[in-house]
Amino acid sequence: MSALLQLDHVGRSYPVGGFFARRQLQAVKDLSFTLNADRPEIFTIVGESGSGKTTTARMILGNEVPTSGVIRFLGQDVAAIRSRKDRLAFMAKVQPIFQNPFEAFNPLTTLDFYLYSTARRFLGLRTRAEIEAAADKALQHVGLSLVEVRGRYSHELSGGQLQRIAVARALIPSPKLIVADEPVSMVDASLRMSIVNLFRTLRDDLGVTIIYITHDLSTAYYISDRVIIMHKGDVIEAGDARAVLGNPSEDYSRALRNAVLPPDPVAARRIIEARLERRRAALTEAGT
Amino acid sequence: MDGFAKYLARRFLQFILVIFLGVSLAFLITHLSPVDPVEQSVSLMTNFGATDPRSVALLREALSELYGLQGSFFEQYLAFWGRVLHGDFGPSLSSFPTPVMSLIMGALPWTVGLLTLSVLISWCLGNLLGALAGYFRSNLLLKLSGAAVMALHPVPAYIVGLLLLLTFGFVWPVLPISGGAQMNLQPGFSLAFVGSVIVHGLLPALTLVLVGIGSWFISMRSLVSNIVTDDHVVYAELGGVSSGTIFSQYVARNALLPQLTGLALSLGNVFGGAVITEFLFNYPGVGRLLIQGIYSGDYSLVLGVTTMSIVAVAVAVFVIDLLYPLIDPRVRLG
Amino acid sequence: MFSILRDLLRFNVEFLIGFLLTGTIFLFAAAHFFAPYPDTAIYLLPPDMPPSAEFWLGTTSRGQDVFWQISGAIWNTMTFGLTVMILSRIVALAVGMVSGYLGGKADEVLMTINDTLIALPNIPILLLVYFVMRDQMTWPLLALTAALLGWNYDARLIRSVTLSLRNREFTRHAVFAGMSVPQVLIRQHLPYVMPVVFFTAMNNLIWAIGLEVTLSVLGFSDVNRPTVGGMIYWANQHQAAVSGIWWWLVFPIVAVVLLFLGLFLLAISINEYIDPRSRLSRMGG
Amino acid sequence: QDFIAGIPRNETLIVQGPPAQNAEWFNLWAPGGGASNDGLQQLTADTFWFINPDGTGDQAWTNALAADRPQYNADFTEMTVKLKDGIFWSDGVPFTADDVVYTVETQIAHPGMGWSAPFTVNVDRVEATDPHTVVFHLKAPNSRFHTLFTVRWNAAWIMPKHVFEKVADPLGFNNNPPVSLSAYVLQSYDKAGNWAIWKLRDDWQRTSIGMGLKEPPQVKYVVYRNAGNPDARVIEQLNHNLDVINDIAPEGMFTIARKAGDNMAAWFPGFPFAHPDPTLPSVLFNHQVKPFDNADVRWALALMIDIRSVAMGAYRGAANLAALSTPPTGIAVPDYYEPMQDWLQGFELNTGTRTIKPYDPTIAEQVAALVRPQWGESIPSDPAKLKTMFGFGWWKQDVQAATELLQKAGFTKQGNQWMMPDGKPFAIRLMVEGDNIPTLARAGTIIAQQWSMQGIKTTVDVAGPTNGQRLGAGDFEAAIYWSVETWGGHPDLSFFLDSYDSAYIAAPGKTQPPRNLQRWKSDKLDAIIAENRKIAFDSPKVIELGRDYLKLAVEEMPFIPLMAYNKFAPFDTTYWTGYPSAADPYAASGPFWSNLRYMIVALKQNPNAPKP
Amino acid sequence: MHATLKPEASTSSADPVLRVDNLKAYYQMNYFGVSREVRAVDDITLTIRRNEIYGIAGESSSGKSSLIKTIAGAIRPPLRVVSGSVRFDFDGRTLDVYNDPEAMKAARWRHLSYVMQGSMNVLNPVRRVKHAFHDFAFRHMGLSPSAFRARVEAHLERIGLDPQVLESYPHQLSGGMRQRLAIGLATVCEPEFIIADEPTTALDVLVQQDVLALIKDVQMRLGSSIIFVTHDMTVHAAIADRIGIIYAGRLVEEGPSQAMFEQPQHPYTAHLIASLPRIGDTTRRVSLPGKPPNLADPPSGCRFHPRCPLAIAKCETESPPLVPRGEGRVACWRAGEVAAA
Ligand SMILES: Nc1ncnc2c1ncn2[C@@H]1O[C@H](COP(=O)(O)OP(=O)(O)OP(=O)(O)O)[C@@H](O)[C@H]1O
Ligand SMILES: Nc1ncnc2c1ncn2[C@@H]1O[C@H](COP(=O)(O)OP(=O)(O)OP(=O)(O)O)[C@@H](O)[C@H]1O
Ligand SMILES: [Mg+2]
Ligand SMILES: [Mg+2]
Ligand code: NI
Repeated sequence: MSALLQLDHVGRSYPVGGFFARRQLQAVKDLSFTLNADRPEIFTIVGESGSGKTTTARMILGNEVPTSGVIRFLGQDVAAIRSRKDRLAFMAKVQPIFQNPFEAFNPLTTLDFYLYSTARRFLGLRTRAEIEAAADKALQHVGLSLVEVRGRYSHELSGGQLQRIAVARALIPSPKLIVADEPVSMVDASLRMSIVNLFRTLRDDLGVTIIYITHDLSTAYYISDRVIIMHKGDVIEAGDARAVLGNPSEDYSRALRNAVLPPDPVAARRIIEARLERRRAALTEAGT
Repeated sequence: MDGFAKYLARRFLQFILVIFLGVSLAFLITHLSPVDPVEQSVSLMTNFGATDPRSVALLREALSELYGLQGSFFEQYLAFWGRVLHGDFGPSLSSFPTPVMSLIMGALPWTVGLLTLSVLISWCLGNLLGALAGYFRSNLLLKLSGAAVMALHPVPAYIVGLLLLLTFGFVWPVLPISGGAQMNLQPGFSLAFVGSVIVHGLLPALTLVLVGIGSWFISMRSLVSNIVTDDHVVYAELGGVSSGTIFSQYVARNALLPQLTGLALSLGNVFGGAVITEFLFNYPGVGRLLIQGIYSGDYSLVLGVTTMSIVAVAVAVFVIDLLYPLIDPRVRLG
Repeated sequence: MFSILRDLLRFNVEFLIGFLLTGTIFLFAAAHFFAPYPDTAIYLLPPDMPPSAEFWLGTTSRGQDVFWQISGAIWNTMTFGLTVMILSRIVALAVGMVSGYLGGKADEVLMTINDTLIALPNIPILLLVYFVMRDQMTWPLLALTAALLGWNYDARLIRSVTLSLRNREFTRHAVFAGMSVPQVLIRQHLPYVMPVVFFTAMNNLIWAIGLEVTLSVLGFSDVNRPTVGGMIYWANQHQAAVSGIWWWLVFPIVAVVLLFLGLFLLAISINEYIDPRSRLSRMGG
Repeated sequence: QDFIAGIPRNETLIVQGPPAQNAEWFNLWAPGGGASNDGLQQLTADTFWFINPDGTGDQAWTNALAADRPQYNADFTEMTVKLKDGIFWSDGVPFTADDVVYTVETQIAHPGMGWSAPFTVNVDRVEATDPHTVVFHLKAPNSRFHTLFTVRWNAAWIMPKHVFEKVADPLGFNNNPPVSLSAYVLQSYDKAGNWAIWKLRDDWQRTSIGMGLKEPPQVKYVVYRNAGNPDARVIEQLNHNLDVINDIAPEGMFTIARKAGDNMAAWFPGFPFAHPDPTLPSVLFNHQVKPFDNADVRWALALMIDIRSVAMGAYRGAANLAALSTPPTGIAVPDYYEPMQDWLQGFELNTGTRTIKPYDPTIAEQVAALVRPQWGESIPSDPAKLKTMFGFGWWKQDVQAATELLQKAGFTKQGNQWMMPDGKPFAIRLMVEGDNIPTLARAGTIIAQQWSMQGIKTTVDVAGPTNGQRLGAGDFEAAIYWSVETWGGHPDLSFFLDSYDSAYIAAPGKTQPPRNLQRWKSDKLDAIIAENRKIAFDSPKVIELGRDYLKLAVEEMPFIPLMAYNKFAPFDTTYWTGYPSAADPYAASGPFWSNLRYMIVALKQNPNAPKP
Repeated sequence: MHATLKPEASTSSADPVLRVDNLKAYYQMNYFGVSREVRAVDDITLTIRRNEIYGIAGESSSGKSSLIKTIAGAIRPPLRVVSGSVRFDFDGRTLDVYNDPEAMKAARWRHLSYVMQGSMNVLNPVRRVKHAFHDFAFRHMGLSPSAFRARVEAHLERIGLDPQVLESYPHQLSGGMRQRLAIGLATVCEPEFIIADEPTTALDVLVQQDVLALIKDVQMRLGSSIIFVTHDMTVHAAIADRIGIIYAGRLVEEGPSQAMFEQPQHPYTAHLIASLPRIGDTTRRVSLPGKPPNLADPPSGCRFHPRCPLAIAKCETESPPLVPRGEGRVACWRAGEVAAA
């Protein structure tokens, strides 16, 4: 069994604080996991805000260098990739999907430019026809076609379409790994499903491994194979997604799990009321 | 080493580097100057008199020894740094043997007084007007004053000064047009002297204010018109916060922060003097000293003034970089 | 290109006024190519004539027609100012964007150079350079020197804009789309930086013209080339201010002011046009 | 508020001074500039003799510290000076021959002091034979040695022995406050160099100038003030804050004349107002640069000039034109200009194809005709009077003759462009100073235009502060400047001529000692110089040799003399009257001229002055 | 004045506090000859009762924020009210938002407060938090500075914030804290009406839960009416009494939340509810086909018809009116057939 991606005791700290009081913030502490090259999967990272999810993603993408530990992609230390040529080779294999589809595309650049640029740079295509063919093929995977996209700007399309174009673009170099950092948090519920469903097809039909980062436990449960739950830089629970999310064992995971509102007024209301009760109780206690 | 100390050390190193590069560049340029201070002195001393060529040759020799101008360019460069580190720029060549430092120190209070004041006034006025004009966009009075400032902005300092000089010296002669204080007054903190300094400073200061106000105005107005669309301003308006408070605390205060950097730079530049204005009003400041130095090929003097100015600006940039996090709560050091 | 111009002219009063002002000044300046007298010629006309039907803007004490003098002077001053402006904008853009985008060592080196230039006092350095170069100091060379001194503060502004763009998602996306650094800078960041460039350009232009005047007033200029500063220089040599030859000084300044106002109006309206926010509104959604 | 704190205006003369760079420096004998032109040498220093540059004959000569004229031995190796008795330094110490000996010996011992070099070159030994007699033993015969102590503008001033002998390093001593040997003494000064105030000594009778006065001087205070740029100077005089202006542009002068009305005096009461200094602005050619080594080319360039436009453009017509190579002022008029008119009119120039008589004696009338529309009746019609105002004559513009001369020199004309014999276009860079001497810059632009119109592309090159150095180093082709200065009040031309000796000409690129800036080399000239050195200063032969030189200069045209250096120096008469003028040239009037002291002690309070 | 705490109000008071009638608010833009009109609020009529939480849902860009801004009187060009009215009923006096600017200004924060979308950024970045409270609330409370401070601190404590935060700068606080502060700021004057735009979006689940509890708590204690917007249906489920569904600038359905979740009347609502995943259920959810309508050029007839599985010919041409149905109202030609589909 060969490892596609291996995180080995990876940590990252930042100097933070104001002018005089500076300290180190441990954004990610000692994170280890391995993704198997032979078995594509959707690997989910969940956790509250500030738990180090984005930092992890950035390190995997090589945008950030771990302060401790190593990240190996197909055996190669990601932090050691420096030359432009190596970077390009790496990027051809590992592609990101960003959080906000409206932010991910420059509103003043036509969308097809991103597709063409990717095709030209990573596939080494030269002629216009080849490039367009590659772009169209990728768009077909996400249920779009080049005709719909050519010459258009980001504001002319819906968030879901944009996010799908982003995925299509990432697919052009036939990557092994896609890192999606909160790809659905900015889109509304119905768009959310179309993107999540797309990930599933990618895994099943194209054999792409996806690291899916989110704090939406419901979608995580809906599509992931494996999950890790992060809290303040630490992994507090990891394992099969259905098992972990369906029946969390740690306190924090349970709290997280219980905070998820069900789409049912009675149940949802109960959760909020319980929370309210606890608040009131805490308040009275503090008052006495 | 802890983060802040590291940052400070790096920043300080950069600060030293800036001074080193700037002063070296100034040294290079001044020493390329075609004016030879020895020749300048020779011609001053032999002008208008009967001159025997043999004695001119003798004089030239004697002077170049006196001025200490022998040695290669590089030796002079090293010697220069050696002196500068002791706060000494050597003797002035055109005012031999008075030390350059004492010439600068004589001129500095004038310039610093005049410029600091006028920079502050034009900064305050320009920013106030600019902020008002940016916030109350439809106010007619502000529109008019904005137009006046805009029309004044491109007028060169020399012309503004000349106009003031003609107006208050000639057409309606009420203000002194030349010098820093009344003649035969002994400097000191007497009422007469201070009063006289103020009266003599009025026209140069007014020139500098009028010239300086425009760029502050324009940049402030554009900063403000961006800030008024910020969420926190819109929200305050919705909250029924009084427009005075919104203007001062929400709009102007945010817009002023970037302007502070400009102010620091301008204040740093004070040490370079206001060449044209001082020249026009015969003001005994650093700018006039500089022009004299350039005209007489006194590169010790020119270099002295330039070095002071470089250091002052570098210090200003350094200090504002260090202070900014204190002034602007948002800034964190990366 | 043409349609942009048409749109601007039709729908933006500021642009229209600015266009008319600048256009008039430009035509007026260009007219000096067809002047009845060479612009360096002196004493061809009666000196010191006040503005009249024959000499619209009067004549100088050197027997030149102020009208034609200004025409040539504005042309030369404008070319000088615009050259400085454009050159320094290019440097400021290149340094500011590269520095802000690359960060790290490159940023430190560039910003050290930048700070050094900020610290260098302009006027003395220019005077000295003029001194060293003397009559080799042609105006393009002077413009180059001024441009090299005039980009630093603006580069910092541009850098801060680029700095904020660097971490935007679309930048990172562009990188993963395989775009090279120049592509990212030019295609992705330039539109956001342009408003700053336009804005600082006007201040830079004024600064350049002021520099030219300062140097001329102090006697550091090529007297054979009529410029606004040169006119002031010669007016000074003839004590025009106290001799009541006001038209020699006032009209060139009026021309400069009008030129500035025109260009300023153009700049702000073009700015509005190219500003990404308004561009997006126009593109609709 | 008083204009000057604590000093009554009606006892004060306010004079335009330069900005003093080294304002606290009062050591006249060491380099350092300082206040030397702010009254120090003009009012407090003294030496043996003065020559009034505007004077004629014996009146021009004044014995100051010396009781008599210099006495040389037969071969000019010894000069004896008798000193006046009863002169005191302002601190009460008597002035004696020891001061003189000390002055000479100290300077020789300290190279770098102002007159060290000439003393070293000339003086073998100096002795005080009694307290009022000094004998100079010279290293070689020198009939003009006394000129070192003779003031036209300045000269070797006598040092106060009792002050300097206490000082370790006379070169590093600032001499602040200075003791005075003349009638005024320092009262106060501005550290920033904008003003210095001098006060009449209580014991003014115990000075060389005071001894000769019958009444006490009325000017109690002299204020040297830097009154700013020319416009500010005009304004200050109109506001009665500046009595004596050194120099302004003609337009400024006219403005004052127009606005000040009766409160103004000048060298001429009306147009052309200006005072002609004994310096001679000319078009200098660098003889070491081709083709300016060719007299035909130089003559051709001279004949291309229309001097009337030059006079109009540079001076608004108020120029005192000069065809001879000596300034038409003071004694030069009776000694040279008047007697040489016939020769000038008869002078013939060979153009290569013919001979012409280029001299035009009617220039003064022509210029007068040009300015009459503006100045009307104030311009006299008497040709003699006009000649004192506008000069005796000049070369008539003669393009045809210039063409012939250039062709003679091997030049050819292609279209409207002259080509040099080597086939290159003939172009000239004409250097002018620019800011400090605006009138000459103006003359330069006109001459440049005239040459350009004749097919020689000429550009004006403003040298600014580098002017002196470039002239010295020969870094120019042609320039508007002067290489001739004279005593003005004495016919001897050695003042400049001695340095024209070809032995002194520097190699190209090397610095040429002052005066022979054009590097003119001529055997005939060398002969004249050698002859002049042999004869006494006051010998009548001086004039003959002077005329020989002037004729030679016309023939070879080493530089093109244009006019006297005309200075517009208006006086405000609100407080003071009795300024020198063309009608009464009793003293020099330029603020920086050390002769000014004779004007100051002669001024009278204006009875109509505003009461304090 | 409401200087004292109101007693726990009963939920039954049925008199309307807010009446929105035929409100139309468009973005009218004219840039260099390109003029466009975005019909973000198109003919909306609704009422909100005392002590009621009314949730507005709808997809992104459907005009939710625009509607709420228009209700709050917080519009600035290019958004303009084209027709219709917004009226509040405070202290028995009717306040017409667009006809009585003075009264409106006086009522702000005292009777009516507003939590903006993206409330993370509504605090002045260069001033400490306490100043915001002072600027917004001090003049309405009629308290001495120290009493005011005590009141604010007590208020903050009640909503679970350490009073220390008053001395902080906004950037020193986390997103959740700022969101809570914004709610604290909006409730400190105990207004009768609170308008909130996406108060929980971009918060993680735990914080979101907290904030929702807070809103509920405030409403229960003060008896205020709250109108809030979010596209997250589970949030509506948790706190809204009634829900209004906006599609393309129009109100397409309105009703009590319980009923709406159980039996949605409009196909769009039905889809929204059906697409919600829940933990423990991995059955495949379908997403809505097609793309959101362009409000500058909305589809004819029923605006949902291009994406509607039930669309018939009539839907393409005729716009369905909003008519009462069951406990609420709905605008759909095939309203009755939805549940069946
Ligand atoms: N460049 C940086 N400098 C300083 N601190 C940083 C930096 N990047 C991240 N952090 C800090 O590291 C911690 C982890 O941040 P990260 O963005 O990885 O969290 P996250 O799990 O992605 O949160 P969210 O759900 O809000 O996106 C946070 O406390 C954050 O403030
Ligand atoms: N300032 C504006 N100028 C022009 N159009 C605007 C402006 N603001 C919003 N719009 C347009 O109005 C429509 C409604 O926007 P609105 O912000 O009300 O939507 P929303 O439902 O609140 O969306 P979200 O869920 O993203 O907050 C959109 O089509 C949007 O593009
Ligand atoms: Mg994140
Ligand atoms: Mg919204
Ligand atoms: Ni009330």
